[in-house]
Amino acid sequence: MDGLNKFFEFSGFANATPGHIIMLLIGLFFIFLAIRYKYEPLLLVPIGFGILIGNIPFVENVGLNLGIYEEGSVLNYLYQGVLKGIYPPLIFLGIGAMTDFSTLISSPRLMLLGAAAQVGIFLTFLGAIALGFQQAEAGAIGIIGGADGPTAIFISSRLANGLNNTQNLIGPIAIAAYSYMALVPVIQPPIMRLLTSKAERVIRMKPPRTVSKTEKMIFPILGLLLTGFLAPGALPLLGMLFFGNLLKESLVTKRLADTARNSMIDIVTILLGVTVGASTQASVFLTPQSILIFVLGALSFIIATAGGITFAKVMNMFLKEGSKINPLVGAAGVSAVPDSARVVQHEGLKADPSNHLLMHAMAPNISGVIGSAVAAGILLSFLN
Amino acid sequence: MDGLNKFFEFSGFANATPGHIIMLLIGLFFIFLAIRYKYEPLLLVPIGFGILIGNIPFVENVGLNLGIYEEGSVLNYLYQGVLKGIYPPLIFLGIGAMTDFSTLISSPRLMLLGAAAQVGIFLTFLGAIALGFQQAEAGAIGIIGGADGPTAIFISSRLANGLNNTQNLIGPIAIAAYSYMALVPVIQPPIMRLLTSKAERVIRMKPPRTVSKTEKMIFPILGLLLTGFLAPGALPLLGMLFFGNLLKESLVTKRLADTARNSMIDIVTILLGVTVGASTQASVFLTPQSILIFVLGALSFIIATAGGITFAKVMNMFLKEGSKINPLVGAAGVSAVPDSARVVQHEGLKADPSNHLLMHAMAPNISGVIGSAVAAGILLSFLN
Amino acid sequence: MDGLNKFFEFSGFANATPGHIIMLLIGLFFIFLAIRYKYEPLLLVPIGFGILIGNIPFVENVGLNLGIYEEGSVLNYLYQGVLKGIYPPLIFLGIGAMTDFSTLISSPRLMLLGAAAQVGIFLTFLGAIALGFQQAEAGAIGIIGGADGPTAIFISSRLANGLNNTQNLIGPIAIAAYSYMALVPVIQPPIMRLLTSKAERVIRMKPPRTVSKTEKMIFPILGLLLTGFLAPGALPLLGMLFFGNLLKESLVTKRLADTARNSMIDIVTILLGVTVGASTQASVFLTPQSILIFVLGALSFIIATAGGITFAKVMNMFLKEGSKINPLVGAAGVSAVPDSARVVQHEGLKADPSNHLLMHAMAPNISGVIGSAVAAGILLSFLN
Amino acid sequence: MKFDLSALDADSLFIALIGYLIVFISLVLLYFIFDNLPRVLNLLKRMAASNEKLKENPPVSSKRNVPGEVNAAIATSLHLYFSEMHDEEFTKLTINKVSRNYSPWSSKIYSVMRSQMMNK
Amino acid sequence: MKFDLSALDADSLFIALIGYLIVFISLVLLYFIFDNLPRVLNLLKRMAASNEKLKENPPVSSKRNVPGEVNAAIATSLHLYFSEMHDEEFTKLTINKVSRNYSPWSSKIYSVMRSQMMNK
Amino acid sequence: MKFDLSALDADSLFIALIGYLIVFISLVLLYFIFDNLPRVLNLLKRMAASNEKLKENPPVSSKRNVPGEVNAAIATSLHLYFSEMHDEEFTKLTINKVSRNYSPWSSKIYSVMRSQMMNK
Ligand code: NA
Ligand code: NA
Ligand code: NA
Repeated sequence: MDGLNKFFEFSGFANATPGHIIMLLIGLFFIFLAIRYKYEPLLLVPIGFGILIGNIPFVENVGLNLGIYEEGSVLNYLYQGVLKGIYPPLIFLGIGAMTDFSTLISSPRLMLLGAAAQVGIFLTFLGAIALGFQQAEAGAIGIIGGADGPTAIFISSRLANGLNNTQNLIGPIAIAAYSYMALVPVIQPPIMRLLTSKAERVIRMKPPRTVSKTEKMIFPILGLLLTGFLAPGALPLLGMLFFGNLLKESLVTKRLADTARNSMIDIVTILLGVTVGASTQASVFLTPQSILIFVLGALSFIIATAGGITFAKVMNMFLKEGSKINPLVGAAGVSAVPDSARVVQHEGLKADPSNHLLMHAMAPNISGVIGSAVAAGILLSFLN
Repeated sequence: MDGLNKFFEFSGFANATPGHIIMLLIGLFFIFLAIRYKYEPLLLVPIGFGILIGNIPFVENVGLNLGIYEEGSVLNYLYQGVLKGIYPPLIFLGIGAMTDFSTLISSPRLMLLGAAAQVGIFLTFLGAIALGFQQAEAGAIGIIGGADGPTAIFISSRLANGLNNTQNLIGPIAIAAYSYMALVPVIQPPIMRLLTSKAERVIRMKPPRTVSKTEKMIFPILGLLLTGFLAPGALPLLGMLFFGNLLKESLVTKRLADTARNSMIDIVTILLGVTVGASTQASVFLTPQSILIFVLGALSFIIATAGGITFAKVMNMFLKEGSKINPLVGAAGVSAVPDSARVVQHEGLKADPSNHLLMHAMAPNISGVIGSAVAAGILLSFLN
Repeated sequence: MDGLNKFFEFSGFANATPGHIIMLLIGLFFIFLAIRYKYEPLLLVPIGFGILIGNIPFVENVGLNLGIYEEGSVLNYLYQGVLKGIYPPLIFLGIGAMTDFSTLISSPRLMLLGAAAQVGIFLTFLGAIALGFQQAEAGAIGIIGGADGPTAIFISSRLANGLNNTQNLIGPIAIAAYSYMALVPVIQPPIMRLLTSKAERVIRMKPPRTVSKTEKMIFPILGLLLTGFLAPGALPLLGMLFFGNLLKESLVTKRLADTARNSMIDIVTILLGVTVGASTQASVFLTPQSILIFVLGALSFIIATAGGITFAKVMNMFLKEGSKINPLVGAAGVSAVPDSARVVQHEGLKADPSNHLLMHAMAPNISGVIGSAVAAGILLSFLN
Repeated sequence: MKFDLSALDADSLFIALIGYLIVFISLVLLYFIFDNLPRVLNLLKRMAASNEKLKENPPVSSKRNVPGEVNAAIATSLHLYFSEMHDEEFTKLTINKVSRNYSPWSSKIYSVMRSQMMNK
Repeated sequence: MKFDLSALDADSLFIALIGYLIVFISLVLLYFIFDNLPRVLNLLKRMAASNEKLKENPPVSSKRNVPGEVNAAIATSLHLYFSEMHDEEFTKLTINKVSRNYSPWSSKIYSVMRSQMMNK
Repeated sequence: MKFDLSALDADSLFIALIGYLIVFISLVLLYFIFDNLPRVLNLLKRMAASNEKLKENPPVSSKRNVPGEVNAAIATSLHLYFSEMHDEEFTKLTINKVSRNYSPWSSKIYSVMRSQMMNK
């Protein structure tokens, strides 16, 4: 029965390896987390299902064109958006069209916390080098500390894409970034309690002032010019982020902003999620590097959190009574918008049930996004 | 007047052939059917208008870049989505996000009817070979019996795309598939009456049980794993179908499901329809093969219908009184969702005005889609 | 400090030139016009911001891949839609799906005004040649007189794209076209008053008859066949325009028309606007040619306006009392939909506060779109 | 770069002339067509009128004519029979949504689906 | 081109046969699985039931359980405190929109954003 | 693979240091700018205030100022004059939709179109 053999050879049963099974379980776990605990469902569901699709065992390079790494396969075409770094800027466009920068404009000094937290990126970068990764790869790994999925994917598509003798680490880096972003509520609280005294945790802050429409319109324009001149490498990300935000704030392009923050970002999210997931084919994903990347990622989140909090405490030394900053707010500097801001809110309530820090936490939270994009831009110009 | 000559040479009047006129009339007829009788308007209008666009007589390969088969023309760029098989999986994604698998989950035994009806695919495959088509081409032609536009386009883009000395039959196969899907209400009833006795047509079936949210969430996941392991070749289609369905059923990714089943599928449908239509350029389309394909297509629909009904009658031999299946329901196994299910409903009402078979018919109707996608996967792995 | 140097070399401060500053100011001016005066905001905001993005000074060809003209940059990928002429037809698809051709069907004689105004295109074409542009380039420049952004972009992507030793004039031509379209309310009124007597400006016209659904369905079909046969070169634009319109008028494909005129056209507009803007990189844009193009563009708008008005006066010589045309309406023939129609309405009201010309002006206004697309088609077939 | 009329070769003049001509021809033709269309349509309507009588109720057409509302209603009632959680609002929803139906297989699936979606 | 059965080689017949067979196998397996799924689920539910008690209130989950509404309400009130122009409708809007939240960073940003957007 | 600090060359340390520095610089600058923006804006507002008087009613601007509502209203009334089927609701619809207007030619076409679409 030659026919039956051929069928069997092609079936998943003939080609399954322990690796496939492990990855399938991971995929199921992601989906479980998303549905059961609502951890980043809009990302974990597509990524999780993508992991399943990518790890159904099939024969590669027999013209079947199923694998995401096989030229001519549908997945491979859709994966180009990740590989060429096209999806992340489009997602930033949508984000800009849905993000309100008011809090950041009204209390600009809190932006510094968003800068401070980026220490996680650079220490992780050094750590990765110490662990033997090449500079370029190390830069991509470091950005995990930016707690920003699209930024991590974009920079790894540029620095750790398997070209000019780097390894293709896009999959592991993306998965690590999103996993830890989902786990922020688990990772941050202990560090926050460790580094702050009860007295600090109960500090109350003045409510931010209201912001005028004009200020909101000017922000994306000045933001672009400033960051663009300092770190042109960040343009693809920040250019689109501020573009989307101007579409929103100009008040004369409402329909474009609506499309950007709805159907457009949804379509890109679906394609990005499922292809990033599928790119974790066991053969490519289950390597010692991946494990190291996950370790480094965890560290970078911890360092970033500590960095934000510590800097807040340092600032307090120079601030007079009444205008002091609640150091918990510093933890929001890692971004992972808006989870870390919510963690701050939650920890603040624990210390003083009537002290709402959410709005204050949003400023470092969002500036953390700008901060890590700038960091990405710098690393790109130095390392590519 | 050299200028006027040149203009005239380029104009449609100079280049019109009987073939062009015939195709233009066919295009107009499609549009007429869609508007006058509402036959699949969402497909026949774009396809019909595409036929018009593709058959306006123009000069090819003089740098004008108008023809869909001319590299660098807009149509050619948009046609890549068909040629590379990218549009069909995206359409399946949207379908998954709008389809409710409850009926299928609640009465799984009816799925077998969806399997039985696929006999049309394989007999047509053999018939095509007997008529001298190559194996690969025959496989693509057979899928017309799957009564599933996107599947037919996807597989013909893989097996009969003009490469490795096959002919490019995407156009004829797609047009045949959609035409007969539109004509299901004309094709099926006579066969149904021929193969069933009055006594069988009045059989009543128990209403299906209600299905829990959990079951609905599990369906796409198990569906993917099972079909993926058995027929990896079906992954591009079924992977996306089940992905879309999980987006819908997970209940935590509502906005993604909404976009997938609305703007995303609409955009793809517009582009797929108009380019498939335009790909029927007279020079390519009006061939003896096309006629053979239409004949084979008609046969495959008839065989599929008969297969579904007969298998239902066979099943009844083993089912005890009270749980018997109304054989009319078998006809819905060809898919052509949901027209054939509506035909069943209508024929059922004719036999017994109070016997509504619609919900029962949906199960084989939808499983027929899975069935033909699996068949496509198998044929791909054997024939490419 | 080698490191700091390297950073500085990459920063905008090191690479800024007067050209960059000029372009940045132009970009800011576009955004200002859009927000302050609501001049074409849906285009000027994206184009303006695109100009900013494209003129942040960065180092090119060092692997940073930021420039829109650097292969592998995100902007370059998105720019392909402009360069290959893919975006304009998709925009025409959306336009067709949102445009109502009733006025044009109900008073077809006014279509002639839309034809007459196209004189601007051809005289500008000759003028450009007299100024030393090559025929192909001249053709693209002439289309500015069509007062139709997408058409201008499409034809320049075909005739003045930097290939077969033409210069890449897409940027200047697109910017010129959109600038003057925004300035129509400034350019047209003086010419209108100059060429018409008070007696002519107060002419009243009969309200157009109502149009049946059937007529509306037939229009896009006959429109396609007629223009397609006469000027196949216009197919990519008019084919899509009429396709979109049939989706709208067929009444059986509502959901497709909705998507085409909303999310689809929005997405394309965002991408087209920002990339066209970014394509005005100082190095490419600030050339004597650009200035000549702006001069020619202004002329073409003036000539077109005059052409429309004069032809209306000529027609009046042959029309009997009571059915005469108010020559102001001729000015709407340039298209720039619907601004020039509004200018007509406004000038009409000035002459007679109770004489509303808006509906009458829409007919030449829309037929002007068809007219310039046909002109584009002709020029393509002669010049490519 | 100076303005040099001598650069205007016959070819370019031809193109401009003929181009303008053709633009006119196209729109003049469109004018004639749509000026006479109403008359033509009335003619066709009269012819169609007779065909109507034949076309109105053959098997196909009648099959087709099971109107979406009716069918959705059936599906709904069928459904309500074995559905657990449902309320007035849902039912209304179903009937209303009938128009927005869609599927690349058929433009009528959605109406059926809607009614099933109710037990979610 | 004539209909020539002799063209049917064994290979093709095999493919047809096995293909049809596998289609059946897949759907038969799906049949078995979903025929037994309810039983399995009940089993799991009973097991899950016990886990629930543990899972229901650990730090993580509880952190997560600050429900969107509550939070939006907080954000809103916080906001109203220093916002200028706002009215009942806006507030309602905010609360309602909580479900439609989204961000590639997190699916909860939107709820927070909405409440801020109010002072536009 | 072991953790080997000796792998940390000067170059890498530089990059890390300078990178972190620049991140700070960017956000510090943003801080200064937006800390002073309100003051600057007030200044500009005062200047603008005077320009307003000039800018408010020149030909252009006034032309522009035919507000969409008014125009839609005109178009509507014009339309109702020769339209057959129309009702209150449609008219309302028209006026409401005025804001959602769009066209790559101009962002004002849609308002005009809407009012015409009524006789469909
Ligand atoms: Na960050
Ligand atoms: Na099927
Ligand atoms: Na025009």
